[in-house]
Amino acid sequence: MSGFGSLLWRDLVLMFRQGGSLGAAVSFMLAFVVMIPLAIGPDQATLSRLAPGLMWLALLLAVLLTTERMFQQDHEDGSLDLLATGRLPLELVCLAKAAAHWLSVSLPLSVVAAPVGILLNLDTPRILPVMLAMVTGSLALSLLASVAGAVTAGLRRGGLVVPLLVLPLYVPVLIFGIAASTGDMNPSGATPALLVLMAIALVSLVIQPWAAAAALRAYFR
Amino acid sequence: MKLIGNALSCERNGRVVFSGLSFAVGAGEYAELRGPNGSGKSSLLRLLAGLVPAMAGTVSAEPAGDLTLPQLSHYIGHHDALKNVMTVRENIRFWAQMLGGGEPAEALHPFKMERLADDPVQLLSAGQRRRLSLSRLLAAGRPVWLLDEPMTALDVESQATLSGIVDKHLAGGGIVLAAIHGEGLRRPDHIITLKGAA
Amino acid sequence: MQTFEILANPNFFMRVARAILPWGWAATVITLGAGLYLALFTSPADYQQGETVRIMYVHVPAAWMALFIYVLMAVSSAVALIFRHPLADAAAKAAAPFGAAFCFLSLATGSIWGKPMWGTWWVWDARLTSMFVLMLLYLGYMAVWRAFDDPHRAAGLARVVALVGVINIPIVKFSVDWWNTLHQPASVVKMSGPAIDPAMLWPLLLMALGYTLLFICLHLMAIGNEITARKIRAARLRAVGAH
Amino acid sequence: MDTTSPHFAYVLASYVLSGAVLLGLLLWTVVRKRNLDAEARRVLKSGE
Repeated sequence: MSGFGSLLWRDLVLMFRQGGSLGAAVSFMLAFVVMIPLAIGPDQATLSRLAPGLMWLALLLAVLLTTERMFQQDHEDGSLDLLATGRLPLELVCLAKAAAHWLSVSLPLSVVAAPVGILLNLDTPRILPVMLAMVTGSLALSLLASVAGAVTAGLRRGGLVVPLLVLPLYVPVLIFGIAASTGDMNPSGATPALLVLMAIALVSLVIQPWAAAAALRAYFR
Repeated sequence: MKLIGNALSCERNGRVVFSGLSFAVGAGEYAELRGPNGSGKSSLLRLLAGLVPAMAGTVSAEPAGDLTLPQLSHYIGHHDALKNVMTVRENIRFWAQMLGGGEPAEALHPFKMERLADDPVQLLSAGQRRRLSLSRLLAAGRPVWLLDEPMTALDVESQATLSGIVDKHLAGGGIVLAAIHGEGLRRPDHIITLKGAA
Repeated sequence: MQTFEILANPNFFMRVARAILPWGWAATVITLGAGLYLALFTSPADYQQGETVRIMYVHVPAAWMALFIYVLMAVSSAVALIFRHPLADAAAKAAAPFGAAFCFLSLATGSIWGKPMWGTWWVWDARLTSMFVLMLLYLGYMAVWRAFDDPHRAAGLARVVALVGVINIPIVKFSVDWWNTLHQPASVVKMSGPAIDPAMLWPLLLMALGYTLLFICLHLMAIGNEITARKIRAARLRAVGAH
Repeated sequence: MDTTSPHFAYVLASYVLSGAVLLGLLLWTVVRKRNLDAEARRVLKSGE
């Protein structure tokens, strides 16, 4: 198995054996969803109108929660130093870690989020479009989060910096994610927004390896 | 195979740790790094492992194949890079794959780690973890060994094993650089002394 | 490469800065003085907005500066990344607080301008929303510098944050504008009217030039401060190292 | 500029705020410069 594959496999094994990331993210999402009717009232019409937006926020914040741990452990136990001397270039190491995070956290979350939206009276014909939009955007979420994860790899109190770094990067994903989720509302339907979401994911795919690797190198000094 | 450094200088958070350092270590030779604490022994090893950019000077491995120096060297630092939830075998196989293939089972033999192969690393003692970390040297065939105080947390028997595999590696034409406190691995062919902060 | 080496040498930079600054401040005062005079007294009131159009002369230059300074930070971060000059890092770090201040000013004056026009202090207008995200980028950049004790490590990470941020700005601008047209088909009144008549253009340009000169002078001094701070830290380290 | 217009207060507020913030930046930079220079003289003199 090539270096990329074995690193991806190891990270998935670690993620599921140590647990935590996915479980924490899903429980956060549920907690977030429970707060909403308590905050803005149980009126069904309002909730169902806001449901796509609120579910996207729940997804973004849940993924944000798991950002800090992406590189931290490997930085502390010296794995990053070794990976930098491995056959696989550091850029691909970062890509593999982002892919592992995507497969183990962002993707499952983006599939779970829409059905959880039913709690917010998300009307059933909209569940699939919301899920499709979220799945399309989920890769960009992991890639962008991993850049912030790399920047804060060696930070004890990285939790304060991560939201500031990640949320501005999530603004375009959120805007087009919601547009793609509520395709029935705007005249041109969901496809253009979905295409832009994919474009954002591709741009992130280009930026992430370079940016995350450059950030990790700053830690080697 | 020859490792040449000329006029190397390195700084660490604003302080020049060493400068104008030159050395050449040929195949089958063992070089020992000596100097007080903080004199840059670890920095030099990390520099050779490509982890720290040199402020000035160059370091190169002749003949320059398609692999860079970092890809030709094993760097054994203070951290053991082991994952607690994974077993001994899984850890060593992962590093074998990442550092370019050798036979993982064979790597566990010298330090007598086979009987622990299926135990999760979190059950291991500090000494056992150190021996597993050193077993990485055999998990992938790399000519240059960069050892940062390899003797720490090793009992007498493991120290002998380590000397043995170093001798075997040198006999096979490998190069070993070690930062050592107190007694060395063997009689050094070269001694690279690093003075304290200038 | 040689000239670049000289430019990056701190002591040379300090001498150049000391020489430029007096002229810089003189030019700043003159330009801002003229700009203010034109803006407040001689330029006409707007037929629609009346006097409140004069807020444009402090709002628009501040917005331009906020954007210009972030791009400048990204350029010097790229220079630091490619040519490894510590002075470029110091320049980027020194510019950030000023950029954030101009960004805040643009948001504040935009909100003050919005009150008479739209009746509320804050409207999620496309420009103000993008400017708000730019403010987050500034805060994130400064937070990275503050989060690390070792300046070398902070510099390496701040470079990445600045470069990723500058790539993100056009994408945010595009998506927020698109989002704005989605929710508000025709925006009620354009910020600065259909076309700026010359009598209004001159004060705007003068104020923009004044802000730029002001920033340049402040930035030169701030870089000087970074260099001095770096010297102090190095001296302390040597003192510690010597024992 | 007729100062009787109802919105004059807003115009004044925006200029005063801009002036205050820019002046604040100037003061902050100058004060920091003075402190750093003083400290530099102390540390560099005793250090060398």
